[in-house]
Amino acid sequence: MKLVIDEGRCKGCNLCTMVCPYRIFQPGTILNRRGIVVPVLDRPERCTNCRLQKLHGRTLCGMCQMICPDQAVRWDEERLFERHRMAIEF
Amino acid sequence: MRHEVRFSGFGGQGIILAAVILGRGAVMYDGKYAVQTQVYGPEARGGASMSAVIIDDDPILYPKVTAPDIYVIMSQEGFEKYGVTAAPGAVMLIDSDLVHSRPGCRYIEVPATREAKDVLKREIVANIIMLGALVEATGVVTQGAIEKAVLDSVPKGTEALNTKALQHGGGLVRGRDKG
Amino acid sequence: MTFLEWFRADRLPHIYCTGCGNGTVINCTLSAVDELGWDPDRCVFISGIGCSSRAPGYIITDSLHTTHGRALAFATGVKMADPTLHVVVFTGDGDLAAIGGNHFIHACRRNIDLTVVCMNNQIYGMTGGQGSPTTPVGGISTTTPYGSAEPAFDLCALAVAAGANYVTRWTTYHVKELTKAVHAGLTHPGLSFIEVFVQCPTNYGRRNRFKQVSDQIEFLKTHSMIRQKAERIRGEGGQVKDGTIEIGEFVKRSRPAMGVVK
Amino acid sequence: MAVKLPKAGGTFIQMEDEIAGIAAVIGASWTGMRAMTATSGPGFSLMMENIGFAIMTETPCVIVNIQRGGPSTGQPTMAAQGDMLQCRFGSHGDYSIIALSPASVQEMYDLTAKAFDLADRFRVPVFLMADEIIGHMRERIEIPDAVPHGERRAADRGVLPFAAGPDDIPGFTTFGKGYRVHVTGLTHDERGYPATTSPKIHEDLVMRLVRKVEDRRHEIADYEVVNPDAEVIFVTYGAPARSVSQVLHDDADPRIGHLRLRLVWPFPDSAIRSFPDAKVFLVPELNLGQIAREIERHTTVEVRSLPKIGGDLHTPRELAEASGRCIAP
Repeated sequence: MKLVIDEGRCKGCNLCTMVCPYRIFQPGTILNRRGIVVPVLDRPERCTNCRLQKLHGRTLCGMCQMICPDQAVRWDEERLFERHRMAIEF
Repeated sequence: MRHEVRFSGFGGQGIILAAVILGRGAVMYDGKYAVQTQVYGPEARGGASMSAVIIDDDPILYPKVTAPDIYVIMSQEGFEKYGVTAAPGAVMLIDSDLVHSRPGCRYIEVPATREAKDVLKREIVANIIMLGALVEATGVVTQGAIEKAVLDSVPKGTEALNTKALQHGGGLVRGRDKG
Repeated sequence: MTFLEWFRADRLPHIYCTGCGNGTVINCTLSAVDELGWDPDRCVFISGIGCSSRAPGYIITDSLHTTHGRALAFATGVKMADPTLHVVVFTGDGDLAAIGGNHFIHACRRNIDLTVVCMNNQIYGMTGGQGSPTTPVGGISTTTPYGSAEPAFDLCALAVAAGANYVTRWTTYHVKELTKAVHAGLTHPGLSFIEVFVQCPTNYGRRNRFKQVSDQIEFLKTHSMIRQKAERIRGEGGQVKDGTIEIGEFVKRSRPAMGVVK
Repeated sequence: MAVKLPKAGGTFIQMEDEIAGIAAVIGASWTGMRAMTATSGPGFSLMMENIGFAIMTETPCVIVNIQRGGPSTGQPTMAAQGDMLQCRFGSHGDYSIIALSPASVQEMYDLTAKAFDLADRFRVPVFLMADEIIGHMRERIEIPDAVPHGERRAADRGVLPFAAGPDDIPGFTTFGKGYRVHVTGLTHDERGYPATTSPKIHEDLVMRLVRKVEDRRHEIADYEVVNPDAEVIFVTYGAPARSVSQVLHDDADPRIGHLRLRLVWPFPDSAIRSFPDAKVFLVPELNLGQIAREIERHTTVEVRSLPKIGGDLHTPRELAEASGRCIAP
């Protein structure tokens, strides 16, 4: 599972940064195209739900998603062995 | 033949119910047309109460009473407010103990409230006694019609009492000259 | 389904300001509905007027957005005409306690089988921040620029006194507890009243020394106290600080209720 | 109704006030039920906001107003027809409604059934504007074994809930049937979603709300014409119709005609043209000339208002004298 913030919905209130026990959500610094500073994710693979939701069959913790007033936090399905595009700099 | 009947008394005597029963008898059992209207103030009990029934063989157009030919008066205040203007050709049934004045037209004294109290032991049926007297004296609806209409309208368990009251009312005026 | 699927995705993002707690309350309510596995086709969300009352418009079920203060009266009609529908009312403090105060106490008295979620932001948010019946003494609003002088309504106490079967209060900080409370309210027969203290950063926070949204959430966190604890302190002769938000369950009982499917 | 409705399988609720009463009626209507409420005078004023809501959300419902003397609490037990313009224009904004006016107990029965059918067909509040005389009167009526009972046209699946076809009336999206409709009193688009800042959407919506009723005013017009060749014509609705009928019955003068409206709004202006030889319209009303003013808008012939307030009905003699004054000797 992959933790994502929907940039089309987030209004930048930063409530997620208050409640995440792993402090994955960090206040952002850059205005996006809608003029909103969306929080940034710090090593989101640390999120319990990302790792263990499949195992337990339900949402674990989920505080960030519940408190998000704009329904902008979600976990996306990650395909097994998803290819990541890498750019190698020489 | 159009008859206009006006009932008046004080609220709580069953003035409106008496008019409803009379109208129901005419419509449901004599096959005539009837309209019942009423004037009442905001108070549910006490105060002068008036209701009226128009009975006609043809459909009734103007629904308000203009010149009643029959009056039933059950209180002095009711007489002063609604009975005093009775036309000379009208006939008036008067509760003789409760109304002190007497009209210029022909009138019949019916001690309905006293009889209800003394003979039937229930003051509440005074209006039914009046109805019995009214039908006997004027024949505005048939005897059979008023009997059935009374039975339709009174609470369950009081049918015998009310039938008796109706007949008693008729007996009070029987033998006197008819209107 | 997850609760996110209960939203009309084509309507998001919603009109609420940045940091407004209403969205959180909708999340919690829909989570509870989703946990129950209810059929969206058999649920009706009803609201009056105000920020809170825009909520049903973002939910995929049948929804009725009515006139100011009258949501409960509309809901009574829906529920009595078809008691098999699940009826949830979203309302705000101004909507419920001011113009709709009479409908509120009568719905509680009838104890009609509705779940009422009140988003109490202590102000009229949508119309520009006027003082509401729940603005606390000293609270600054556009109509109480020197601090509100009027005592505020305790909506839960009012609901209990008027006869609601289930009454509880939480805040937007307590999302898990709130979800459980809505769950309990939805399943409990009779009127369930769930009051939620929500932050209104735009019209309340800004005027009442909460610089950030987080400051107001911090306030809700630190100034709320479980009711039972507050009562214990009082029972021991102690003092509960003024302005403490007493949270938790106020009543859960089984008075005869209307509109319950037998 | 409290006695009879539960026995007939219905639900009766005594709400806390008239505002809640009309609100509950609208709520009930959205579950697909037929719903009505009844009031008099001040209660009608209280209902006005939610009547507007019913119009905007196209909710079928029936509201009975037994008119009394006003303004304010006025004469609680006396007759009047002073709310005829209020029912048409009382809620804010532009709209159109349907109002019926019974002149007998029989019509009270018949028009109530008709009101429900019109409400369902047009998706609009329908008013039964009676007066205290008709409301408190008892008279002979015949109750048929069954009344014609139209059905609300259900919305087609896949069509947007507030998208109307050529007849301007959208199909009904009953709650609980999977339409997942959002109903709001705000200006809304065809999906039912609020769209409050678009002049185009607002204009389209309000024009349709008006058009769906006004364009069919001739089709639904319900009136009675007596002596179409007459020169002096009484126009009535409600109780004063009885007095005029008495006048015509007592003196069958072919020069005097009678237009009796059973449906007052949308105003059936074609009815006025039923009297090509008209020289004067006399309008006896239990108000200060509310519908007389409407008639004036539709004719070049003289319109004379015969107002009467205070609670009494025009007597046949008063009206006979009024018409006598208009007839050349």
